[in-house]
Parts: sequence; C-alpha cells; structure tokens
Amino acid sequence: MRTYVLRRLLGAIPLLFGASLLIFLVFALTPGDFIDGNINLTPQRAAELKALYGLDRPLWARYLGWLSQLLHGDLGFSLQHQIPVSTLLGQYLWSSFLLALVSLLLYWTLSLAVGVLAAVRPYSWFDRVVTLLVFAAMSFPVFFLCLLLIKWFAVDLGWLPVGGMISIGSNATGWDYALDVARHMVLPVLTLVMLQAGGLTRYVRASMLDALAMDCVRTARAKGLPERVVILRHALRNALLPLIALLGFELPGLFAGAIVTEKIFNWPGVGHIHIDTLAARDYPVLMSFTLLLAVLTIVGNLLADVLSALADPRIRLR
Amino acid sequence: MSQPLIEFDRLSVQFATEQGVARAVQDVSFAIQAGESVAVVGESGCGKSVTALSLMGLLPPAPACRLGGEVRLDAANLLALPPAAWRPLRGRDIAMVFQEPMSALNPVLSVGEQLMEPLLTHRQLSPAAAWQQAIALLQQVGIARPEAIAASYPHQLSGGMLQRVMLAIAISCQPRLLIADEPTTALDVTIQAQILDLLRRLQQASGMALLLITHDLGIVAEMADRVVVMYAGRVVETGSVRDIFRHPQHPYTQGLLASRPVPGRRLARLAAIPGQVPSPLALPDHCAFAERCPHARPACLHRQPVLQATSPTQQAACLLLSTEEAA
Amino acid sequence: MSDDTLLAVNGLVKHFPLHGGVLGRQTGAVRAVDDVSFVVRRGRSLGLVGESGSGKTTVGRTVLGLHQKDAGEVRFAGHDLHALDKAALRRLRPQLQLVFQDPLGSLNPRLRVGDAIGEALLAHGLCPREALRERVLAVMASCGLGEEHYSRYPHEFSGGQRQRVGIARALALQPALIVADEPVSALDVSIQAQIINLFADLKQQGVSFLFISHDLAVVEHLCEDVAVMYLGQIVEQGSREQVFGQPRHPYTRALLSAIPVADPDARRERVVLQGEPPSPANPPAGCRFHTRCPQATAQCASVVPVVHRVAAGHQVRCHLMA
Amino acid sequence: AATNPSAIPAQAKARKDTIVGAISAPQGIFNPYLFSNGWDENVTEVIFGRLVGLDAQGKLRAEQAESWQVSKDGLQYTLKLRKGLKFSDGSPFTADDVAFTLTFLHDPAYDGGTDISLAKIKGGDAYKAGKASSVEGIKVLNPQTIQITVTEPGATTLQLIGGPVLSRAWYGRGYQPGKLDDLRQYSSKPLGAGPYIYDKFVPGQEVRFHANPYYFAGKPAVPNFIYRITSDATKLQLFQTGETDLEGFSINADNIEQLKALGFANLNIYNSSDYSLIEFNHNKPALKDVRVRQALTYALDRKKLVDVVYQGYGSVATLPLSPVSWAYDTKGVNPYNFDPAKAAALLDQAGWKLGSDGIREKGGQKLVVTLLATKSLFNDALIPIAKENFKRVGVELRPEVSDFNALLAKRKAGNFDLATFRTSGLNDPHDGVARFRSTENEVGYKNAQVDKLINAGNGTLDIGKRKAIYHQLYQVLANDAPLILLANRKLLYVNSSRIGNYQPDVFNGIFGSLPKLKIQY
Amino acid sequence: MSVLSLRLPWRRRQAELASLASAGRTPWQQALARLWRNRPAMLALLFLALMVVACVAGPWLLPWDLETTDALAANHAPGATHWLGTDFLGRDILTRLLHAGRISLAVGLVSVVLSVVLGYVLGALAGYAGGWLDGAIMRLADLLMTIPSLPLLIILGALLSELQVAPEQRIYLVMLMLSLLGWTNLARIIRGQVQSLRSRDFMLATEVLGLPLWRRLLVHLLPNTIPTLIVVATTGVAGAILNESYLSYLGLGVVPPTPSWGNMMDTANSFVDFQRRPWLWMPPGLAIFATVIAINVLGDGLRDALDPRLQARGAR
Ligand SMILES: Nc1ncnc2c1ncn2[C@@H]1O[C@H](COP(=O)(O)OP(=O)(O)OP(=O)(O)O)[C@@H](O)[C@H]1O
Ligand SMILES: Nc1ncnc2c1ncn2[C@@H]1O[C@H](COP(=O)(O)OP(=O)(O)OP(=O)(O)O)[C@@H](O)[C@H]1O
Ligand SMILES: [Mg+2]
Ligand SMILES: [Mg+2]
Repeated sequence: MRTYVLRRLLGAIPLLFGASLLIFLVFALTPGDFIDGNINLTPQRAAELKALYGLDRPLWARYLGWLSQLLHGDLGFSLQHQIPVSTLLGQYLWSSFLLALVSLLLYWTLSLAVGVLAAVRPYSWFDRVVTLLVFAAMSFPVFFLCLLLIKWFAVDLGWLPVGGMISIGSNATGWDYALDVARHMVLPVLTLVMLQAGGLTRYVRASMLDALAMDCVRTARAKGLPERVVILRHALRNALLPLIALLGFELPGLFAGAIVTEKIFNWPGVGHIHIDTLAARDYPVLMSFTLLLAVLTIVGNLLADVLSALADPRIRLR
Repeated sequence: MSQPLIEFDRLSVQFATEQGVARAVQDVSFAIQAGESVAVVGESGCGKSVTALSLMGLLPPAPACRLGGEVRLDAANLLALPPAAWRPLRGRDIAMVFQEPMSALNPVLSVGEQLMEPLLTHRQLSPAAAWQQAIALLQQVGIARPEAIAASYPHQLSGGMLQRVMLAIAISCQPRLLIADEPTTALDVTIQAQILDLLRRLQQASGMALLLITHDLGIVAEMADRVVVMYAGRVVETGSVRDIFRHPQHPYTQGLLASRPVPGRRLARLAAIPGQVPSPLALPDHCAFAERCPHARPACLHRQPVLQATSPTQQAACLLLSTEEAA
Repeated sequence: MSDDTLLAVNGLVKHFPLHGGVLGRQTGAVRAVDDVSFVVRRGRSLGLVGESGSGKTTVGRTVLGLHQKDAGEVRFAGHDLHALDKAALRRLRPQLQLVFQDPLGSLNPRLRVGDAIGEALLAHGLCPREALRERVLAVMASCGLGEEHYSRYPHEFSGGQRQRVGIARALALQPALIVADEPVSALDVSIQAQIINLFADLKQQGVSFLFISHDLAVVEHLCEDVAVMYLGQIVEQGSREQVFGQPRHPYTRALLSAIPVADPDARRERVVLQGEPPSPANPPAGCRFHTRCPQATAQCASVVPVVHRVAAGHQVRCHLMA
Repeated sequence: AATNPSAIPAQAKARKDTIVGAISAPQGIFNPYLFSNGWDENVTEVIFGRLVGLDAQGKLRAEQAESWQVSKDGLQYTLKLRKGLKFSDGSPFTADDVAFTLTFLHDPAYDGGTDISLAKIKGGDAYKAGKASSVEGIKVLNPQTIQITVTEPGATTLQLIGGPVLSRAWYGRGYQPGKLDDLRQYSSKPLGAGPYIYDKFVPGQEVRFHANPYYFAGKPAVPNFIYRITSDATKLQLFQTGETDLEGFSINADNIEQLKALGFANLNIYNSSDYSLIEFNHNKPALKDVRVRQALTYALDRKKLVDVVYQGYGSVATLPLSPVSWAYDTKGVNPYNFDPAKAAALLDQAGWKLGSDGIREKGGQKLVVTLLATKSLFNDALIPIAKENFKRVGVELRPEVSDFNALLAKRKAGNFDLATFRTSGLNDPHDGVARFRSTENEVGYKNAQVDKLINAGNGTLDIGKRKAIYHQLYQVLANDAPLILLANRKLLYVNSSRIGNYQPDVFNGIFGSLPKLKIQY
Repeated sequence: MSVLSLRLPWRRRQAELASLASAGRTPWQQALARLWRNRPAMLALLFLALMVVACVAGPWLLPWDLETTDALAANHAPGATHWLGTDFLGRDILTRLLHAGRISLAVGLVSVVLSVVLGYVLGALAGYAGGWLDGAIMRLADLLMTIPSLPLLIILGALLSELQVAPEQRIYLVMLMLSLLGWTNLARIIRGQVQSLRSRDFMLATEVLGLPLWRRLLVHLLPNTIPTLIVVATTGVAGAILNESYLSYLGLGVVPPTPSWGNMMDTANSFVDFQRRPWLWMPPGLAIFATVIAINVLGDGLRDALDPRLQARGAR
C-alpha cells in the first residue's frame, strides 16, 4: 500500500510540470494583458507599466520566473487587487468551499438514498419517476435554474434573500452569523444539488444494481439475513467501492467555485472573481488558481485511488 | 413412509423475459426425507438451480417470475409464506452452498464476519460467542489456522478454502437440509475430492438431509442415495442411485450415462446424444426429448409423458414405458 | 528423434514477470512453465493434463508463438518457431491451429460463421474467392454443420455448435497440428460427447493434437500419449497405457484416484491429497509436489528431482524412481 | 417620483440609520491613486473627497480647497485650503499633504491609473528620472496654500492637481521614493477626509462606512453607509426586496416601467457624459478615403439603434460630447442623418462598384469590413442593425465578438476595420476629443488642423474662448468623419423614497449628494 | 482466475440460451428490435426526428427572415402573425428558434463527431499499441483532465477569437473547443475496451489464423467497439448542447446575431424580460431542455439495446 501511494506520488510530478507548462502557455497565448485592458493609458505610460510588470520579457523567461517563484511557495502578486495571490484566494476560496461542501454533502446523501431505493425496486414507478426527474435535472441550463429559483423563492414568495452571503451590514457572530449564512446559502445550494444530484443518482443506481446482482448478495439472502442487512451491509458496501473513487474526483470541485451560480447569487466565491480576473487579464491570479485546481485534480485522483484501495480489501491486502 | 422433510409438489416456475416466457421448471414433484441425500442431475439450463432456489425463496419476485404448485417443508407450503416468514427458515432450517465460492462470498467483509452473521441472526449469540463459534466451525470444516483465516478476506483464500468456508456458513445453524448447488464444479479434481469427503462427513455427523445438484454422474454415484434426473425443466426419471445407474429407464438417462468416457473402459466412439437442449423459451408441448431420442415414436411428438413407477423405487416419464403405448 | 516428430518442445521456460515497488521494477515472476519437454508425433495426440494453474494453457500458447518463450526450443515440422520472422511465422500459421475452451468468446460476435471460417483461407490465398463457399461448406459438413448455418451469427448457435464452428475454422486451413485448449470443458455432458467424437474422427483423418485438459477421462479416451503437469513442470509422461495403467508419480496416482467413478458400487479407498497447489509465483524448493505428497521424504524438500526413464517412453520426475 | 412610499419594503424600513448603495465589483484597493477598477474609485470618493470637484454642469467647484487662482499665462495654479481642515482621524490636513500626494504621483515606481504627466508640472520629468529630489513646480507657500507651476497650460490640469489628498502622516510612514510596497499596504486601511469613514470590506459582499465628524461640510446626517455589491442579473430583485436603497439601472422603457410599478422608487434620469462610437482603422486603405467613412456613417440607421436600445432615453450622438456640457452646440455640424442613397452615391464616387453578389468591389477587392465588439445588449442590437444597413449599401459586415481586453489588444495590433465601444465618463470637453490628437490617436487618424484646435481648446481656461474653439473643431471633425458617433445615453439612478435629498448627477454620481442624504421613512 | 473458467458463468449461459430464441437476426437487427420495444426511447427518437425536420425545413416555410429587424414589431407577444412573438429587434422568435436549432444541433453533433474521431483514434491507438505510445497518449489525456475545463474553455474562446473568424464560423470554433476537451473521456473508454478485446479469445484466434493486421483491426477489433461509441457519442451530443448554452451565457459561445438556443436564452438574463416576456426565453429553454432529455433517454435506450448485459446501467 505504501509503495503504491509512493509510486503514484512520483508519477504525479511530471504531470504537475506538464500542467504548469500547459497553463502558462494557454494564458500566455490569450490575447491581451493587464495593461492592454486600460483604455485610458497613453501608449508611453502603457509601455512604462509593461516594463514595470515584466510583461515585456520573452515567454520562456516569464515561465521560468513563474516556476521558480512557485517552487519557492510564492503564488505571486495580483496585478488587479494589489495583494498577494494567496491572500486574495484566501478571501474568496473558503466561501466557495463552504458552498461546495454543503451541497456536496447534500447531494451525495440525496443521491445515495434515492439511487439505492431506485435500484432496490428497478422499473417500479418510484424508479421511473426518479429516472425522469434525474434526466430533467440533468437537462437544465444552470443560469436558467438560478433565475427561476430567485424569482420564486426570493421575489415572489420573499422567503429567502436574493443573493449574497450575509445580510447587509450584519455584525452577527456565532449562531446568528451561521443562521444568516445558512439562509443565504439555501438557493445556491439548491441549485448545485439539483444540477449534481441527477448524474450521481444514475451512477449510484447503476452501481447498486450491479451490486445487487452479485452472487454474494444471494448468499446473504440464503443465510436468512434481514433484507435491510442484505442491502445495506452486503450490496451497498460493494456498490460504494466505485463511488468512493468518485468522491476523490470531487476534490477540485470543492475549490473551483461554481462560476455561474456564484455569479448570479452574488456569492463571494472564487468562481465569482474568476471571470473578473480573466476580463482584467490578471494572470498571476488566473494561473495560480488554475494550477491550484490542477494540483487538486491530481491529488483528488490520487486520493480516489487510495481511498478505494483502502475500502477494498482486494486492493488493500494485495 | 414417514412424513418427508421437503416435498416438491407440481412445482413450476416461469420467468418473464424480453424474448418471452421462459418455462424454467414444470410440474416437478419429488420429496426429500430427513437425513437423505438426493442428487438432482441434468444438463445446463434444465432447471436444477431454479428448483433449489424456489425452496429458498430466492427467486426474483413477481411479475418477473411466476410460481405454481407447492413446496412443502414439514407439510407447510413455503410458497404461500410471506417473505418475512420465510426469512427465518433460510440459513436455519435450510442452508445452501453455491457453485462459485469466489463470488458467493462478499469481497469486502472478512470471512469471520460473514460466518458470524447467521449465528447472530438466527441463534442470537453475542458477538464474542459468535466469533468463538465461527472459529470452531472453521476447525470443523478442516481449516488449519482458523483464527487467521477468519480474519482474512475472500480474495486471500483459494477456491477450495472458500468452499470450506461456505460449508461452514451453511452448517452454522445446524440446518435440516443442505442444498449444494454444484459445489465442486469450479474446483480441481483433487480439491473436489476433499470437498466431497468433507460434505459426506458433515452429513454423517449432523444427520442433515442433502440436496446435491450436479451435472457430474460420478459425483452422484459417490454421494447420493436417490437421484432425480431433470431435462428441460421436468423430472424425467427418479429412483435410488443403484436403480438409475444399473437400469436407467429413460432414454435420456441412458444417453447421459453412455456419453461420458469411463476411465479404463475405452470405446472407439461415445454414444453421444444428438442435437441440443431446447431453449426454455421455446419448449414443445410434447416430450421435450423426442427430437433427440433414438427411440422416439410418432406419439412422442404429440404427448407429454408423465412420471410413472417402473419399480417400487423408480419412476420415469417416457411414453415408451407407458402401458398403453406398449399395448 | 524420429522422422514422425511433428512438434518437439525442449526445455521450454515461460515466466510472467511480476512488477512492484515504487518504481514498478520487476520483483519476481510467475513461473508458469519451467523446463518442459515433450514431443507430438504425426498422427498421434498428446494429452496434457494437470490442475488449474499448472501451466497447460501457457504451454499451448507458447508453442503457438503467442507468448515469447524465455528459454528452450519449439520446433515445429523442422522449423524453430520462435526464430522465424513475422512473415515466415504467418506462412506457417495454417499448419498450426488452436481450438479454444470458450467457444463463444473465441468467435467474433459480429461476423457470420461462414465468413469466420473462410477468412483465413482467403488471407493465406489457400482458396480462390469463387470456390470459397464450397470449401467452407465442405469443412462445415465435416464438423457436422449444415448449409443453413453458413450465414448465421455465433450467438445463434448452441454451445456445441459453436465449438464445431471453432473446430471448423481451425480445420479449414488443413493444419497438421491442432492445439486444443480444454475444448470440451465448457460444454454440457451430452454435447461433450459429440465434440469428443468429432475429435476422434479428425484423428482418423491424420490430424495431430496437443490436447489440453484437466479431465483425465477425456484424455484417456482421445490421446495416445499423456503428459501430467504440476506447477509448471511435467511430472510424468508416457503412453496412455503407461500413465493410466501403471502410474508412477504419486501425483498422477492421486489425480487418477480422485476422479469420481459413475458407479455406485465402486466406492473405493482413494488417495485424497491434502492442501492445495502452491502458487507458481513462489514454488516450493526441491520437488514442487513435496508439500502435498503422501510419500515425501526429507530429500524431496531440498533436492530438485530429475527426470527418470522408468520404461521406454515413460518418464517420471520423482525421487522415488531413483 | 415615488407614487406610493408606503410600499417601501419592511426590510428597508427597518434600517433606520443606514443607507445602502449599490456597487458592482470593488476589489479592495481603496487608494484613489492605486485602484485599478472604477468601482474602487467609487469607494475612494466616499472616503477621500476632492480638493476641487465638479458641479452638475461639469464646472469646477470648490470642495476641500476654498479657492484657487490661475495665472494669466495658465502656468501657475495657487490653491487655498479651507480652514481647520482635518482628516477623518482628526489629524490636520495641510498643503504639505497635497505636496506629498502630487510628488508621490511622480514616483518612478508609481503604477496606478493617474497619469500626472498630463498636468506637465515643472520638474516632474526630472524627478521621475531621478535627477531631482523634489518636484520643482510644487511649492508649499504656507500650511493652507500650495502653488503649482506647469510647463504647458491645460484645461484639465486643475482637475488633476485638485484630486483626493493622501495624508503624509498616514501614507508617508516608511514610504521611500521608488518603493511603493509600504504605501500600498494602506490600500486596505484608507484614511481620507471625505464624508464617510471606511469601516470594513467584506469581499464579494459589501463595503461599510460610518459618518466622518470632521467632514468639512459637517458630519453627514445618516450615521452609516454601505456599498452593497450587486450584479445585473439580480439588482432589480435586490432593490425590489429592499436590500438596496440606491441603485443604477440600464435605461429602457421596461426598467422604468417596472421600477415605477414598485411605487416606492424615485427615478432620476439624466444625461450621461460618455458617448458610444464605431472607430475606423485609418491605416486600412479603404477607410483612408473620407467618402467611405462618410458613406458608412450615412448608411447606419443610428436612430433605430437608439430607439431599440434606449427606448426613448438616449439620442443619436452628433458631437463627441455629452449634451449637458457647456460646450455642446450642434449648429453647423453635419448630423449624418440616415441616408442609404447618399451613402451609396458616396461609395460610387469613391470607386466602389456594386458586384454581382451585392457587395461592392474596387480593384478586385471586396468591401468587407470587420467590426470588433464586446458582448453587450447594445451590441446585440448594433450588430444586426449595422449588418442589415451596410448590406443595403453593398458593404459586408463581419462582426467579431470578444471580451473587452481582447478587443483592445486586437485593436492595438491593428487587425480590424471597425471597432465599437463606449468612452469612459468625460468631465471636460477636452476628454472627448483628446483621442483625435495625432499624438494620442492609436488608429492612424491625423489632421493638423484638428491637432491645432485641440491644443488651443486645452490651452486656455476661458470658457467663452474654448466654446468657440470647440465649435469649430466639431465642424471640422464631422466633415472628416474620423469615427461614427453612435449614441448619447441617459442614465437611470433610482432611490428608495425613504431616502431624501438624493440628487445624483452625471459628474458626481451618487457621491455629489451623499453627505446631504437623510432617511425620511 | 483460472478456476472460474472451467464452466461458463450462469448468467452468460442464460443469455446464450435466450439468444437461441432470436435466431436469424444480425446483432444490429437485434439491437434495433430491442430499441423498438423501448417505448421511452422511441418517443425520444420521434421527438428528435421531429425537431430535426422542423429545424431544417422550418425556416424555409416561415415567411420571416432571420436577420431583418423591425423596430415597430419589437417585443410582440405570441399571436397570429408571430406565433412565438418577436424579440427586442422585432425578429420572429419561431424563425430564430428553428434556425438556432440547426446551429445548436449542429454544434452538438459536429463537436461530438470531432471529439469522437479524436478520442476514438487516440484511444484505439493507445489500447492497441500499448507501450510508450499508450503512455504518451494517456498522459496527454491526464494532463488535459487536470486542467479544469471551464477556465480552459474561456481561454480557448478568447484565444480562438483571435483568429479572424466571422460569427457564423465562430460556432465551428466552439465545436472545436468542445471537442478538444471532450475527447479524453471517450479515449479512455475505447482504450479500455480495445485492451480487453485484444486479450479476448477471438482476437487471439485472428493471430493464430495468421490474418493480416488490417483485417484484425478493421474487421475484428474495431467493429466491436462501435456500440460503446454510439452510446457515448449520443449522450455526448446532449452534453455539448448544454455546454454551448453555458458558453453562450458566458459570452463565449455562438455569437449574435447568429442565433443558438443558448444565446437566445441569454435574454432571460434581463430580469424584466424574464418576468414579463417568457416568449423570449421559454421556447429556447424548453427546446434545450426537451432535446437534452430526449437525447439522454435515447442514449439510455441505446445502451440497453446495444448491450443487454449492461442493461439499466447509468453513466455519469
Ligand atoms: N432470473 C431469471 N430470469 C430469466 N430466466 C431465468 C432466470 N433464472 C433462470 N432462468 C432460466 O431458467 C432455466 C433454468 O435455469 P437453472 O439455473 O435452474 O438451470 P440449471 O439446471 O441450474 O443449469 P446450470 O447447470 O447451468 O446451473 C434456464 O434456462 C434459465 O435461462
Ligand atoms: N499473461 C499472464 N500474465 C501473468 N501470469 C499469467 C499469464 N497467463 C498465465 N499466467 C499464470 O501462469 C500460471 C499458469 O497459467 P495457465 O493458464 O497456463 O494454467 P492452466 O494450466 O491452463 O490452468 P487452467 O486449467 O485454469 O486453464 C497461472 O498461475 C497463471 O496465473
Ligand atoms: Mg445451476
Ligand atoms: Mg488453461
């Protein structure tokens, strides 16, 4: 097991370099830079500023500079926000994380429950309704859904705030603060859950159907175990193995920020600033953030493998 | 004769499939006495496993699967039981061992855990006691280091070991009937010999009845008291093991016996049964064996034979044997 | 070695490397075939028996050149098979054919069986396109398949018929040697007999077989010569009469006695081997069988036994023969 | 005006001591000279105020400076500060702070958006180049008076030097010329002398302020002010539910109707100071020909565009200037009313003949023009209309839509024929025409007469003289058609009727009335 | 495990026996028959067929022009003249909807075809060749997968818009972008399939039979991957249509005035239109919704039909 993890870690290194190069190139090739976007600058002033930011250096020099900076643990300085990138991301990352985590927990719970129930009675009316709903949820364009929810719950019914993370001017702390945030979270979370739960439910259902068809489930029944035990202990545990791997893949998603959802609900997350930083060509931020996601993807992959290896004695005890 | 332990009475099982209705088992009747070994033989797809599963209540629920007739345990019709009432019988009164030990055990639970489950469910042992009992059971099925094995997972054990574990699970609640569905088909000959030995010992020790399902006549000869021969979902012949091997009555039984090469008795050609088993989706209304039968007569293509006694201990379902046909 | 030698395998070794460690280096090997020698003569058949994992399939595939050997020699009809270049090997292919255990898996589900049988004939230019159908039908007929089967798909056949198709496909090329890897194990009893009879017929027509099986009865029925494998090695080989009549190796004896006999009155005492075959990745030192051998001595655990000739053509790898 | 103040949402009514304004995307650089986006500027206005501001007509207005004097030759500016001026922490606000601010803007490491070189302060370049330890033209006469000497007169100079002032005591701590890092760290702890004091920035959410007791015009009546971050998608919903009190909307009949229907909204509609345009790339041979430029201007139905987009709340632009400006005078300026026939005639004259496919050609070259545009509602209308209109006179239009940054990059690279965008807010008539000066024009437009007139217009502070100069300039420009002027729009700012004294204007936005606001419901 | 190979697993034999009953039909015919029996899938297919016919033929039959603006007829509600109303420039919504349908469907189809070609070729190559080529291709796929797709799409969009392309052609770039990102998944699946097919007995048989390489690949190996391909491609189209709408929302998709369902729905972004003029966004919204559902249902049906053993399996 340890050698396995080590081997995977070793394999991740070239991938990381590849990712950093790819990210750099993609951004370097994008037309426009931070200075180009300022319409009010005279050409002389623009040239001065470009020199100041090192934007006039050749590609390779900029890449190597960035790389060595990264290797020193420095993510750079945001051109647009004038603060270190790490500080900037720190300001926005955690609210994205909170939103993503809560919806992740919710839609996993929901998908597991619904998927298992649907698989236990395949082709029953429950299953058919679930299938229909799942396909419907998977077919909604995001922004459409967000706007609908705001219209219904925030404007027409007035139950929930339109957007943001806290009430205006709120100085609440402790429980009040948590409640306030929770109230603001309901709609974005609902959106994310609706969008994600569909696919996952299908997956759970399929995995559970496979598990229920396993011979060992028949054995468990033959032992006279209660149906609940058969399903939860024998079938579900097997069905969870491929799902555990999926869980690892969710890692980057926790920090990526749901761009459209955050934008529409005014949620102060990284998804929200992502578009702004791109519009301003604030490359240090964009590159660091993208690289962060790449790293998280690689780590998530690794984690997925390790987790499912841990959960599966066939791999754990090889 | 005393009251049989198990009685199949005109059992029939139909599956609704995409292509149509599969008549997997039709009009199967036979009984198993307490302590007796009954072997069911027949080719693939002839309904052996389905017959056994109907006894366990493990067939898919309606409408995918429709059951007819009765299966009685101690004269009580099991098929009429609601699922909840059936469950306590499984594993306690009737236990079952499957063909592929590798997939029959749960890969994510340790052998010990799986062995404890029926003890906890049916005998309400405390976990500690169940663990002790599990170790003892493993010892009973001839496993050398029971503690180590109990803590290991199925993939760490060989097929023979796993089949021993399966047997340990099956006998854990001292069932009155053990169903062994091709318990050695997946194993090597040398291991098969070990498992058959063990099975015999266990049966002798506990006095349980055995329903042995197999396609290997050699195993039948070694293990069974009585034999049920099935073909295309029906019982075509039944009798004591000697009856069946010494004077098989049904042409199918005769064919089966003749089509195996026998060590030390080499023939130039085997007496093969021509043709193939009909699909359960397209069973004829007449004798299903007629097309392959070397002795078939025109009547065989029109009528469905029923089981008839050919001796006090033997019955066969063949029109050739029926008195009116002979007349 | 006489003229009628068709296939001569000498000291064949095939190890499958095992990888492990952080850098994925080779850490060991499955010693699937370890120093195996045998001969198949023209018009005769060699039965290769042994338990699961003993290396039978690997021998068959290495003989066919599907695996690269690690050592030893495979001579087929005078050619050193593993020394041939690709094109030459391809030219030799029709001579040397394979029949599989799983008849469905060995047929392309999307190809009509007539085409499946005929394509190799075309590919090797063994038959003009116009005559192809006739030729295929003839081969099919010799395997008990009718004209109506020509344009069906594999899934439309029963197991036995599929195996016939598989055999016909091999046979169409008029091979000198067919390696049959457990060709009947997947079949029903009544169908098995049909296929066994078909093999018997083919032998009559002069085809030689390397017949791989774990079923001793079938091997006894079909093969003049028998080799018994255990953990990658041949422990006993000889003629049918020698091996079945006077088995010398304790393993062969145990194997023979383990076969259940379809006779309720023949309840005999038998040698029940204890334990299970060790892993070929880590075979026991000395005699590979000593861990299960009822007659093992201290010597067996440390000294590798050599092959003893106990009679003409009868060889046994056992210290007891010394 | 509001028809039904009782409809004010309860949520807003409950906010007794706080006004909530709306802002789009502040980034937290709350330094008037270091911010990089206009939203941060809005925040700094509240915190800092200015020495010299603009009134609703765009005329200079004394704020923190009590008065100013400009020498006859326009080269010397003397500003006098109000008495007893204090920063919001109570520390004195003196001419020394002004000098500090202006000197800081000449720092060679200064990378902010203010280009002080446009003011041409004497000795500025020398300081920047490191050849002097102070800027010669900045002179503190006494704690209340500062004198600035410049090398060229400029109509906009006073606005440049009369901007927000940084406290030397606060920002000068540890500041070394050439190194901005120390100064930069105060961007998140701003100190100014504006009406409100900065409290807190909750990223992505809001910026909070409380009233400044030292504000020169007296402590504002409403104790708290919040800038709430809103977005186009939901700003109406936020206003409707009472989460914001002040908000700006894009102007069209729909929005106005919706807002009126709310009952509690006061609608303030006024002209904006910017204009939208389609720029010609004068380096392209076809577009060098003034007839082609004129033809394209005639060909475009700008009236339809304005009607569709602004629905009566905008007008076709005739001058590069806001209609509210004192310099606005269209007399004698060609309005280029929609006239496809004339456009066709002009193109014919220019030698572009209709081809068989309906596209004009000349010397084997087809008259196909690309148009760079960003994605916006305005362009959603402009592109189909322009395409249709141009097609009618035999010109094929190929729009290319990208984000603004990419548009500017492409424009700079010169790979385009037409580019459309809107100017930023223009305070002085000079701001609207500076782009035509050959030294500043980036797309190859050159006209010596235009250059002369622009310099003359900027070279004096006498409004009467300037007006005449600009009037002449606008006529020359119109004939030259260096670009297609599209539209002057109106702006729509809305306040909840619970807020009193709100009088937004084009030059100050909400800032102008912020200190005077009061809560009336 | 070799022990298991002694006898065919039960389920396999069941399929074997069942298939005997369906003798006389090619695997494709069988799949079609299964599909035919799947009512939801057939409904979905019918719907899609109608949609395609409407989108292809509709704009010709309707009297309105796609691009002609008419300020007087702006924002009309659905009525007798304009069945689905008009937009803010007075263009007929129905005409635009159907025209947009062509484009959205084409974007979906073409981008999937592109990514399928790319993914299929690379996946098959990696699976068959193995060794360093496999390593290289799969590392490339890994690399692409590590970069979150949205930023990459945004950047690619900006990057590609640098090339001088008219908006009508810009959709091809959108397709290209979507496919550049979409191929990795398919490549992985196909690679896995090819690898497992390669070790299947019938592929071994082709080697023993001495068949030439092209025949082994083109006749034996690749046709057996087609069912997977069809299923993946079908559901891919649904994903691509959704992605296009998403990109359009972010201003990176198909660019007005060329209509696509995605950019037509963009009008819903204005709250007033959203609240008061449902005819602007409802038709494209429903079109996307219904088409995507139909494709997904059809994909599900195809999966069941093409591989009965995978029946009732879902994919994420
Ligand atoms: N769940 C099911 N659905 C549909 N058909 C089924 C089902 N279970 C069994 N069958 C059919 O019932 C018939 C009898 O099956 P059964 O498993 O009893 O055969 P068997 O005699 O045990 O054969 P084998 O030797 O292969 O185990 C087969 O034709 C099979 O196709
Ligand atoms: N390609 C391979 N890679 C690694 N190990 C292999 C490979 N093929 C076979 N082996 C191993 O080699 C040993 C011999 O296998 P082989 O298939 O030759 O046995 P066999 O006698 O044919 O068994 P069976 O009766 O189960 O078919 C086994 O332990 C097997 O796991
Ligand atoms: Mg069975
Ligand atoms: Mg084998």
